[in-house]
Amino acid sequence: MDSLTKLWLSTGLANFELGQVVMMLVGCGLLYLAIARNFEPLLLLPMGFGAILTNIPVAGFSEAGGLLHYIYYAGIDTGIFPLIIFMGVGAMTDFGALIANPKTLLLGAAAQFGIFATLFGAIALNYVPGIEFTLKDASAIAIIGGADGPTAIFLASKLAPELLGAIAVAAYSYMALVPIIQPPIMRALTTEEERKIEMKQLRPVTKIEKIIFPLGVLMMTIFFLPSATPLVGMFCLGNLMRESGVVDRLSTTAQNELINITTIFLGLGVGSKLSAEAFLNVETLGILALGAVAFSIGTASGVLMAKTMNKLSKDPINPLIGAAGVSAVPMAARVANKVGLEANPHNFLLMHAMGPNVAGVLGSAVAAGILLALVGG
Amino acid sequence: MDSLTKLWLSTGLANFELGQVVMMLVGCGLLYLAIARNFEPLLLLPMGFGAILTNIPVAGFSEAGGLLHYIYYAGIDTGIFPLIIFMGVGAMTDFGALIANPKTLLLGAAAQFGIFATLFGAIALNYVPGIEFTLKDASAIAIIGGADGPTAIFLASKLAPELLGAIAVAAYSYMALVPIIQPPIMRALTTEEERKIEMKQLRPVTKIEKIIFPLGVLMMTIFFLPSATPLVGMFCLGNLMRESGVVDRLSTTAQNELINITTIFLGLGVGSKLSAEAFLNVETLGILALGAVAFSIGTASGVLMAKTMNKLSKDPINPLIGAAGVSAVPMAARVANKVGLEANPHNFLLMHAMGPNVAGVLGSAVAAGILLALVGG
Amino acid sequence: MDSLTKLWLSTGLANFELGQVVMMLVGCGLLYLAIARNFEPLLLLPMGFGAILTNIPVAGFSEAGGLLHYIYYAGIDTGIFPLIIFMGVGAMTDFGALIANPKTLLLGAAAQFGIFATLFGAIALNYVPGIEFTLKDASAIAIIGGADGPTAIFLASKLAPELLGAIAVAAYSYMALVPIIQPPIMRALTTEEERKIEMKQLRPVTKIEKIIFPLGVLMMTIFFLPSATPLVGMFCLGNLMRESGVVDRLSTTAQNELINITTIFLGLGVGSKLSAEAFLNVETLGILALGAVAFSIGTASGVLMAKTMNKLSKDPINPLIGAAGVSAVPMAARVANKVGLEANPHNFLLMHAMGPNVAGVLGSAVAAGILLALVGG
Amino acid sequence: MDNMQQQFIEAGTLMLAGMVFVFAFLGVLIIFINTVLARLAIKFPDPIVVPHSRPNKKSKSTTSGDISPAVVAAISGAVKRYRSQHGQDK
Amino acid sequence: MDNMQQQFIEAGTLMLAGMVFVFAFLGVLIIFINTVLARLAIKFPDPIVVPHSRPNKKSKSTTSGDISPAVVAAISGAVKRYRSQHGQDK
Amino acid sequence: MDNMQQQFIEAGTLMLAGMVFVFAFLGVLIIFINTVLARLAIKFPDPIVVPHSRPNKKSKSTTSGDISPAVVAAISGAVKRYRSQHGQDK
Ligand code: NA
Ligand code: NA
Ligand code: NA
Repeated sequence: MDSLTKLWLSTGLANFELGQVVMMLVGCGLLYLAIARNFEPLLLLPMGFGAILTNIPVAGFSEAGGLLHYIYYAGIDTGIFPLIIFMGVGAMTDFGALIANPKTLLLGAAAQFGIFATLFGAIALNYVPGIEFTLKDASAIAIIGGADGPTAIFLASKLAPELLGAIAVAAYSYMALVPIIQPPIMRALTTEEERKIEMKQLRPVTKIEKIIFPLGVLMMTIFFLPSATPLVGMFCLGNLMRESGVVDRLSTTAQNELINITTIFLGLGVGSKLSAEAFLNVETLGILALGAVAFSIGTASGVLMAKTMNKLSKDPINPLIGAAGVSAVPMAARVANKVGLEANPHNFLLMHAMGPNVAGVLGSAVAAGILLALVGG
Repeated sequence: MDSLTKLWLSTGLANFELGQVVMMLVGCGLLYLAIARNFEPLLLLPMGFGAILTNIPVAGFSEAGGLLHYIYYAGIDTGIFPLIIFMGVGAMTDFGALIANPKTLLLGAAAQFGIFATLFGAIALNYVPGIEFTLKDASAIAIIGGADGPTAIFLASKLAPELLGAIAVAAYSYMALVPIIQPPIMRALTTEEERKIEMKQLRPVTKIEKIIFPLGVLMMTIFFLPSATPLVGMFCLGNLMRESGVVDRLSTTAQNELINITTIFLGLGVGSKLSAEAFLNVETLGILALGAVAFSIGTASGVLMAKTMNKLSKDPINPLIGAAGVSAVPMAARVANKVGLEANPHNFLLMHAMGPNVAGVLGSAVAAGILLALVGG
Repeated sequence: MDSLTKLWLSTGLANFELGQVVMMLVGCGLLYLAIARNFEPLLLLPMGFGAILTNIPVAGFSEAGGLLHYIYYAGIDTGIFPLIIFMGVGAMTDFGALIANPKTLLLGAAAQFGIFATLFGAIALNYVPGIEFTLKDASAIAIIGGADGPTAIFLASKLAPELLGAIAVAAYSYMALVPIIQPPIMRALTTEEERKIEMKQLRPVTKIEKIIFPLGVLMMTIFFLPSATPLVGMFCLGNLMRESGVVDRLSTTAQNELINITTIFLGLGVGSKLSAEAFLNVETLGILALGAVAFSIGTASGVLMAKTMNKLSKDPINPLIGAAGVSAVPMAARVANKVGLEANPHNFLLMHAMGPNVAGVLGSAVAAGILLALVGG
Repeated sequence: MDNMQQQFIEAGTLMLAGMVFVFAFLGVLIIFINTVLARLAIKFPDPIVVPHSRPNKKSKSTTSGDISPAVVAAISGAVKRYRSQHGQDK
Repeated sequence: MDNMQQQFIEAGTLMLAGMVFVFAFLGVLIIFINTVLARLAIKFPDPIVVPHSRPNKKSKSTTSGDISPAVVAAISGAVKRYRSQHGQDK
Repeated sequence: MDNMQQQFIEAGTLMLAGMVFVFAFLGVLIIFINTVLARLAIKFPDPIVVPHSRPNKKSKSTTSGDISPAVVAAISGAVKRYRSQHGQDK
């Protein structure tokens, strides 16, 4: 009988707390979004699974000696996993469109207003009872507006690890919702005529430009913003491996097996931060609301900047590509292309939108560096 | 001359102990089994090599600062390596045959009697002088009957790390011997007529069933046996990655590069536990004997259960597929198919035997969880 | 204004030290050699990049909590990364040519004179003011003459970690320069007639020989030189995985993804040792000079040994293949082939040179073991 | 030996509790499959795949001498991968 | 609430400093591309690749029934890889 | 400089001991190859492979326009792999 009692006392049923049940449902919700709705499944599937595992009573996945504990402290607390992912993303990124049309960097810059406006908004939310965001919290939340997963995870793990779960959920969910969030904003801020604008074909970019570009970006980051060099540096390393053409086997591994392995563990580790105490509170609602605001403001800023530039520039610029400045590579660029095609079936904006799109990645890494430098100290 | 003396004193020849020599021969024996006899080479080759390395005098592979020391404590003592392997195995497993014929789960359950009977036997062996197994030791030994390598390593590393080497050797050796151990037992317990039984073709299984199945298994494990959730959870994560169809690149990596890398280090790390003190004693003989008993009892239980079910069920069940309930995927299923073909050349049991075969994996993970819950505390 | 001041104080420009600038230029130089001159790009590209990262002011890549700090202490200080690389190199190595013509082992032995003569030279450099090499330093420097990257990194990390950066730079640079350094020495020490010598076709080697060879090498190392077993052992494990034919998926992973992943991090970690204090001094110049000497002496010793053997042996030996004894696989063998073709357009020495070439790998691992045993204690 | 006796009792209890639990657990799983999964299979049947509607899912390169562009792309990818693995040494 | 006010001032300063910096940074990058990279592109133009001079870079296996040795090698490599991955279990 | 002299002696001894040892070690390896391996090679010769007995080991897809099923499988595997790598972004 003793054994049976012991067995019963060791069951989940005998130990469940309500918060754990709710968080498992949240985990199932993330799995649903990933599998049935195809919301950034590469991260949300392991993350949802990690959320379930971490909330299992008795099992202790996230306590000392538990699997998720090791994963979190070895890979996320140290920043190693997001940086490896960023290296892989760098190895997948082609800066050709950006180099061919460097003006689009301004679109990537404008879209970062989503970040800084959200930071302001997060502080304003402190008027809501139950919400008390420090400047560090606000900065970590604001980076959701960067629409870049690894950047958000990296910054949140440094500035506000207790909010990491909610921030990652918001960042990846809204990134998956880009095709739903952006088009209405894009249509509201542009005229039919503007959306029809066709852009000049991009010039070809030489190999030497593509090789020197990541080095130039790194040098500038070193000169002006060393706190962004972990992110920018690993990104540029990946890109240099890609473009140099002399280490194809390293580049291929960084883009495939290494990023895949890291993604599985990153997702599990981020999921392990989805505990009831950390997630089930008013602050999470605030974060989700701010995330939507951040994406919208970022999109609007990009479009408005593109409208302005179109008026000042001699070469026509379709304002839709400004929306791609939020990053969310390559989804945002595809959205720009799609909305453009609706207005003008012969207008293929994809390549033109890739410029602001990858500029947005740089822009949000720079923004993350600024926040680290000014708030992280 | 001083240098020469120093060089001599640093040679292996000047420092060998007899036990080390014997253990190196054991390591060579494992290599022989792996290479010449094709005994589970993926694990036994690195494991045999690890056994040789760990017994090298002076070199200190398994002392603080040594390579195998790092591997063991980072990957096996923490349980990380067996869990990663289990995730990969999950990503390789197709539960279709089991879902199509869920009754075969009972066969996977029956075969676990090999585990619990062996536990009893291990305690009985305490009558033998020189053998003193605690209940933890007995549980770790008994899991050999689960015929599942990562499960055995995981449980042994938690309950009886000093026996890990012997347990792993026994588990993988007998898994390789399945085609020799099982057929006589299967023939002895069945009539020619029973072996000729043809089974109904399996119904097709839908995608949604395959996706929900691992989640259902995980939920049940959470409710009833949280101590099994590390093993079952990682297994189900792998299986969900496979069946969801949205993270193929993660699933492919989990099945290939990640499991390969982990296997190399798991083998080396397990081999590092094959030291003379831990292996050269009467207990190892006891473990080897118990392992054979465990496999035999498991096989017999599966077959007898299948015979019983065949009598009670309306659809015919060939008792041979009960033997596949020990797991040892997919070897045991192939053995069932082969013995079936001998009796009836038109009787292809392979797919039918895959049901109990994968059920056996779940069954032994559940059994491991029970042992952890009741004995591990 | 406060923010702006803080931002300025956090820039690289406000914090640069001269040494860091110079070391970044050194890093850029390594990148140039890797990309534009194709100097061992697989290691020099990540290494040059690591050199840049580690010298970024404020960012703290190599301080506690920094990415390169983790990489260095987890992978290089422990010796794990070079050993994994060595396993992969073992899995890529075909000892067929060596087994078919075992005499060529003597060429691999002779070429190691480059190592021990350089050790003597390093001690002699202590006469130069500003240089003070201990016997450990001298040994770590001397191993450059082994022309084997992972061996050099492994030994330097054990004997003289503060010199690791300079030693790795020298080792890989001279390995890349093999086609420039070796031919003049080879031509100077041989006559036209000798270079024209055609060698007997190699006998076919059986599978069993290739399987037993790595085990025999390991056993001898265990008997005579346990201190070399980490290097030789992992090398032989890789080779056994390759030749056994039963673990192809492990062998493939060891040769591809695993070695690629490790190479990226090994390069970054080694680059992190290229700090101004450690690199910008007279000792580095001494190391670079000694490295060139080591390669030259090794080449000459190999050629002279081959000339001697040619006179004593009944089968003709082309002295050019002696130069391949320095290792630098497979570059040195290709150089021997090329110089041979210049003298006799029908003389293909490549396969014959592979024997001394892989013998050189074993020879320098043995030499490293001797240095560890006699100097490392 | 009193100690042995107690150990046997413990082992016996474990055996009993363990087998009961294993059967109960996998038994409930049978019920789960027969109810939940079966119902799901009916509600969400697999879409019927008309072979021609997805011509690029399994390239029908069986007709000799007729290689689709996707296959060519895959082959050239394989060639590239093959070279990058075999062409670069060490 | 004095504290709130101060936080707003800090957040506002951050917003201003941040946007200025982001624009400045990416603006300098534009200049970098328009000067340094543009000059490099002129000085070191890409070599003109005559398709026929590198026939093995992209194997032209589009002509039906004509498979180059490189493709055959790649295919047999793929076959080997395929088998090694699928033929060995667990 | 007494210290230097001692260092030279140490270095010289190392050089001597090292070279003797390296030659001894690799020399014994020669003996090992000439005795043990040679004997093994005679006792366990490689099985003679008749090309036709293993047609699927190296698919003989050199005959133009005739692609074996194994190759097709490999190609479709490569296509799948190619797509899984290139079709999914980030
Ligand atoms: Na962004
Ligand atoms: Na089992
Ligand atoms: Na060498």
